[in-house]
Amino acid sequence: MIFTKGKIVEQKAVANGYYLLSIAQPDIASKAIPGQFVMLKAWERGDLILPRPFSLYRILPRQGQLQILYKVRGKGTAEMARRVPGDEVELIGPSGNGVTLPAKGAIALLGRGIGAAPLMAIAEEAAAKGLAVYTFLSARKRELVLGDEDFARYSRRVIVATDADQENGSRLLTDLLADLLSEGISVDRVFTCGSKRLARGLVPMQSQYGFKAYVLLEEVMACGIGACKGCVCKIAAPGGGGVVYKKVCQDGPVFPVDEVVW
Amino acid sequence: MIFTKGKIVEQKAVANGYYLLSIAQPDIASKAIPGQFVMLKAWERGDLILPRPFSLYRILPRQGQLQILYKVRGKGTAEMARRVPGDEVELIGPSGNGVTLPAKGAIALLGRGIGAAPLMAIAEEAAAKGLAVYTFLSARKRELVLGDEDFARYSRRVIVATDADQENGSRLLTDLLADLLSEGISVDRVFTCGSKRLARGLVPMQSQYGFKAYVLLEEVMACGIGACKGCVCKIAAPGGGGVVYKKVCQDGPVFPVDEVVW
Amino acid sequence: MQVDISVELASGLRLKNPVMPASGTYEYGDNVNAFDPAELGAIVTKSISLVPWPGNAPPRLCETSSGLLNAVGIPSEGLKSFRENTLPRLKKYNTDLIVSVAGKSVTEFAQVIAGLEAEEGISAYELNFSCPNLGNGIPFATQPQLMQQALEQARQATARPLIVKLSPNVTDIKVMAQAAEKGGADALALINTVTGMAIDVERRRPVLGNIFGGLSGPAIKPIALRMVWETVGAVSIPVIGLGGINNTADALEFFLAGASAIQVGTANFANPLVMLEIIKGIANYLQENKFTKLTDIVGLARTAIEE
Amino acid sequence: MQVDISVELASGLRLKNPVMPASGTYEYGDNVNAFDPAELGAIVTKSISLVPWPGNAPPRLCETSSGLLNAVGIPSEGLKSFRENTLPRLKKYNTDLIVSVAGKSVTEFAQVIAGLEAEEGISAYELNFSCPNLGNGIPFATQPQLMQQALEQARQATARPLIVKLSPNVTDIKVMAQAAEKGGADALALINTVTGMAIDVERRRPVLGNIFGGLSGPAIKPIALRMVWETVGAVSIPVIGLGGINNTADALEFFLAGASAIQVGTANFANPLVMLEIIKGIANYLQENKFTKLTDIVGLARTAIEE
Ligand SMILES: Cc1cc2nc3c(=O)[nH]c(=O)nc-3n(C[C@H](O)[C@H](O)[C@H](O)COP(=O)(O)OP(=O)(O)OC[C@H]3O[C@@H](n4cnc5c(N)ncnc54)[C@H](O)[C@@H]3O)c2cc1C
Ligand SMILES: Cc1cc2nc3c(=O)[nH]c(=O)nc-3n(C[C@H](O)[C@H](O)[C@H](O)COP(=O)(O)OP(=O)(O)OC[C@H]3O[C@@H](n4cnc5c(N)ncnc54)[C@H](O)[C@@H]3O)c2cc1C
Ligand SMILES: Cc1cc2nc3c(=O)[nH]c(=O)nc-3n(C[C@H](O)[C@H](O)[C@H](O)COP(=O)(O)O)c2cc1C
Ligand SMILES: Cc1cc2nc3c(=O)[nH]c(=O)nc-3n(C[C@H](O)[C@H](O)[C@H](O)COP(=O)(O)O)c2cc1C
Ligand code: FES
Ligand code: FES
Repeated sequence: MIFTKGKIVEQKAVANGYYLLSIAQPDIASKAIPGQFVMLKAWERGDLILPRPFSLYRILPRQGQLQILYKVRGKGTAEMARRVPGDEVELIGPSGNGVTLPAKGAIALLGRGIGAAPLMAIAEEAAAKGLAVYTFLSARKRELVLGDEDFARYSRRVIVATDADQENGSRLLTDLLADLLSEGISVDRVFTCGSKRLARGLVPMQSQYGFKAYVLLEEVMACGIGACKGCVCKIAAPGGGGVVYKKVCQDGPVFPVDEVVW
Repeated sequence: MIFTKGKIVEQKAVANGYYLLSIAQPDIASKAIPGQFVMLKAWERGDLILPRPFSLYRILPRQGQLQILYKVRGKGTAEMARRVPGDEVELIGPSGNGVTLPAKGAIALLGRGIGAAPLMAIAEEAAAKGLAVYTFLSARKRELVLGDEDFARYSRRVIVATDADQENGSRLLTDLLADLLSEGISVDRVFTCGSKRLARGLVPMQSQYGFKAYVLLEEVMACGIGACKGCVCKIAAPGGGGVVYKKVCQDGPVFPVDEVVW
Repeated sequence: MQVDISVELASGLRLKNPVMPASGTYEYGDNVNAFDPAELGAIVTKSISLVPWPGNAPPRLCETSSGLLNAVGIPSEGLKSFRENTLPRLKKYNTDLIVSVAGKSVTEFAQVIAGLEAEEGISAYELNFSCPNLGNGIPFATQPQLMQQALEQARQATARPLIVKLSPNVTDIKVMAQAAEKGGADALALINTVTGMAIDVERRRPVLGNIFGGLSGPAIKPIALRMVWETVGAVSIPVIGLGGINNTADALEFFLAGASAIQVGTANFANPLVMLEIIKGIANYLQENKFTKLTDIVGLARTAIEE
Repeated sequence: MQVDISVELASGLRLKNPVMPASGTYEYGDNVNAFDPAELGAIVTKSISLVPWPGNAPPRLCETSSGLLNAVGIPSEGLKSFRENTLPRLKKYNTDLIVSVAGKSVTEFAQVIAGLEAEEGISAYELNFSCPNLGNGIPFATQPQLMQQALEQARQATARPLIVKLSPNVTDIKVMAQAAEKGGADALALINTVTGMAIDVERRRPVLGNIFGGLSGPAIKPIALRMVWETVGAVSIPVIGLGGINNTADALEFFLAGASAIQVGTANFANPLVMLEIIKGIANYLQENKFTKLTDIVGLARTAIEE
């Protein structure tokens, strides 16, 4: 675990209430893998006592930088949005297990809203490995479809669905994925983030279409390193019958969709 | 009582850790009198829950501005020092009784360190009324003698003593006042702030030199308007024998030196 | 659509809205209020004792992380001065008046009340059992039997509604709440402050003149809310929730936990308009969420988990 | 000049410095520590129970103003797994090891201890009496007699030092402290978390899966400090202070109140170096103020007010 400071290099509003934060932090940038996250603290106010978890949107070891795509949700993220280039933030990480990519073949990424954040690092690494990437993004409205231009760089296709503008008939990303697979394209692994419904929808599709699907879970965290036991999710007990608690920070945040008990 | 916002017009470092803050707030500026104070809050962090009391260093009704001279002492004043022109602060005031000046004659002001702050507004008003003002300022070192140039504008004389640089032999301001009075100059009223020792030293001098002396007291405050009963000081019970508690915010902050029980 | 935010705290005591100042944190008088006190659900006075009390030696205040320690010690002008000087000023506001009563012996609460019974314009009494009992030095509010005795005497002294204010410094708040209900309380108010202290590391001595003080403010809100939740489940009289309420969302937490009304203390100091903001905020919340009256949301978080 | 910050918590138990992690807030393992655990006065484990416990249903955490509510519920791998998998990893650090023990019956504490007595490298046990008692659902830590019984059984099971960890959710901490002293405790640790809750105003339900949780962090420091002060005055065994310690100044407050050592919990989460900073900070403070050893300042704020 690295506990360190990073300097803000850029803070860019990407939509109303959504920001892309670039942080110079070479040590974490050189160690992190896609699907991992950092615990970030960007304030001195003593009432906000916990750092907040954020996925790595992009990991840039050569520039020695990390990028975080975030949505202003409460007090901590509101503070973050006030920081400017040159300000320092505190970071703990890289945390969590990250994803394992297949050696070859194709993957699909299904992200809803801010759930796109961890998928970008996955897309980038997969493309670098020569995998075919199919990206599916949805959001309430077009402007909240985040990072689609970046995704386009690493993906064979980027398919977007929006509720308000009825792009792609506001259909579920799992249905759009099924459409794609029905075209004869096959994928080996699917990663999803940002919607319980999508993750659940992937469970029965696995055997039908022959892929393995993983979800990146979120839970409120205190430590991010397995110390507090606070961030558990429910996982089907091995052997069936009952539920065990797994720590999202240490045992996840990536879990096979069929093991998660919602 | 006015509860309102004010906009910072200027924030000027006057010494290491000392600042002069100018705030646009016409309503308070038009009502306040010298010796009064405001409760000020200049932060959103939820761990600092109380506003902080600050004397009015200058009251500028025509410009619609207030000036506060302050020293960074803890978390609240550290936050204040981070604010920049354009930022808003919250203000409650004007609070307290302020001072009563004689109709004519002379007054002396004795301020130690940041205790100079409330004396400036008194000097300015006294000068405007045609009173003779004699100002005595002391501090640990020369750079911490605050506002002496401003005081010079309103005073017949400004006499400075410093500990480190031995200006005026590092003597007590009460002794320097005695020197002045021995020259044949007489003063009707004396106001002091910033040193218990000075205030106590004035008690026996009153009958000797025929003036009435007042001290501006400080106590930790929560409300500044008499609600919390938290800011009491000890005052000799009228009739002698025992002590009563008086609220600095409402019954003061100006008290006759001979009534205060230290 | 107009929503109904009035609340009935006892038979014959209906407040126009559920927001009151917490005893000891609100000043009534000329030129000290940021808004007309008549807008309040009720005015609650600083606690009044039979004879004048000076309160504790200073320093009396110390800010802590999201909290305030006070060792004010319930200074009081005493019954006589209150009746003659303060009460007439208070009566002129067009809202309900709740007089907070303090005492150091089992009989003192009833004595103060007896001295006020002839006065018109008092809607209810709130009994503050947090002062130390002259007999054993321990506050009534931690001794169910003694508290019940003092309350029963007060009950006999008046037909006006009695609100019992409970202290959080107990192992089981339900026991205290039930003792108060048995003793004849019409409603409960909780919590008073949590006992705490601070030490000045530079001077190497306690900050407060009294060593110990009462902790209030946002720091204690989770404790207050838990105790309100427990109390609502343990008694059948209305509960007034307080402790760390700083804004509308905080107030709503208490209503959802089952409080019928709320009080605001420490938050008044930094924001003298906060009670007015909360009154409006509650009405807005009800409107936006299509409730027609405040009582629709009282205890709603309890039913959520019963499902 | 070198200052002596070592501390003797029981005969035969001298820690190299007075700073330890609070049980349940520190992870030992590969690649999770920001500094070498050997720097600590001692390592205190997460509380261990006889059989594995799953802990409470999520959500388990909720930040409040300057505080953290947790309803983790003491999940435990159980004695067997602890002994076989965790203990061997812990023993390799060159510092004292304190094993925290939890139980839900009067006998369980002694049973866990009995199962660890054959193991070397355990310096002391800390007994966490805050779990609800299987018998009546109420935590041991609020029932002096029951706690004393459980403690006496533990006492018989081991000659190693026993530290009893007290809960703040009681009317009188002195009664609990004295029961622990009578029951054979070598030292006390306080406070555990203060019971609280939070409600999600949008979803209109309690935030925590368990409804109630324990409040920790700076919000509770004034309460913890007051209880340490009271306890030090009531017993003659060493007291370990904790609750909201966030930096050196906070730690010093506890020493000045009479604590012999301190623990740091919630503050580790945001600042994994905080304990190291405090160890250095204490030494600096002693040096700057011309004290030669930590024990010179223990209780100094008490003598200040006696003068
Ligand atoms: C592994 C992981 C990776 C994450 N990656 C990202 C990311 O890349 N971009 C991004 O914008 N957000 C991400 N999040 C969510 C982010 O941590 C929260 O939005 C943030 O903590 C909110 O802080 P706040 O102080 O603004 O909100 P708070 O004031 O703490 O809370 C506001 C509301 O949000 C809820 N909330 C708080 N924290 C979480 C959480 N961790 N999960 C779900 N709900 C929460 C609260 O219950 C509350 O209702 C991630 C979370 C996890 C666990
Ligand atoms: C009527 C009045 C007028 C004042 N005028 C001025 C002024 O013009 N300029 C100025 O610089 N300061 C003035 N003060 C003092 C000022 O209010 C404090 O310095 C300020 O509240 C400290 O806030 P903080 O958050 O920085 O310190 P904190 O973190 O709250 O405290 C730091 C230290 O300062 C002590 N302290 C805090 N408040 C006070 C206080 N009110 N009096 C004495 N000690 C305190 C604390 O006990 C602590 O030891 C005045 C105080 C009063 C009561
Ligand atoms: C300065 C101060 C004075 C108080 N005086 C009284 C009092 O006289 N009587 C009383 O019952 N409670 C008194 N209280 C307690 C409050 O009424 C209230 O119960 C407590 O502060 C918790 O609410 P809060 O967190 O909103 O402040 C006082 C609190 C403070 C901060
Ligand atoms: C997430 C979390 C888990 C905890 N687990 C335990 C535990 O297993 N055993 C125990 O005795 N105390 C446990 N505690 C309580 C702490 O040890 C400590 O008593 C409390 O948090 C107060 O200290 P702090 O304010 O420094 O955190 C836990 C606290 C937290 C926040
Ligand atoms: S966040 Fe602490 S264990 Fe996962
Ligand atoms: S500061 Fe509240 S009464 Fe003076």
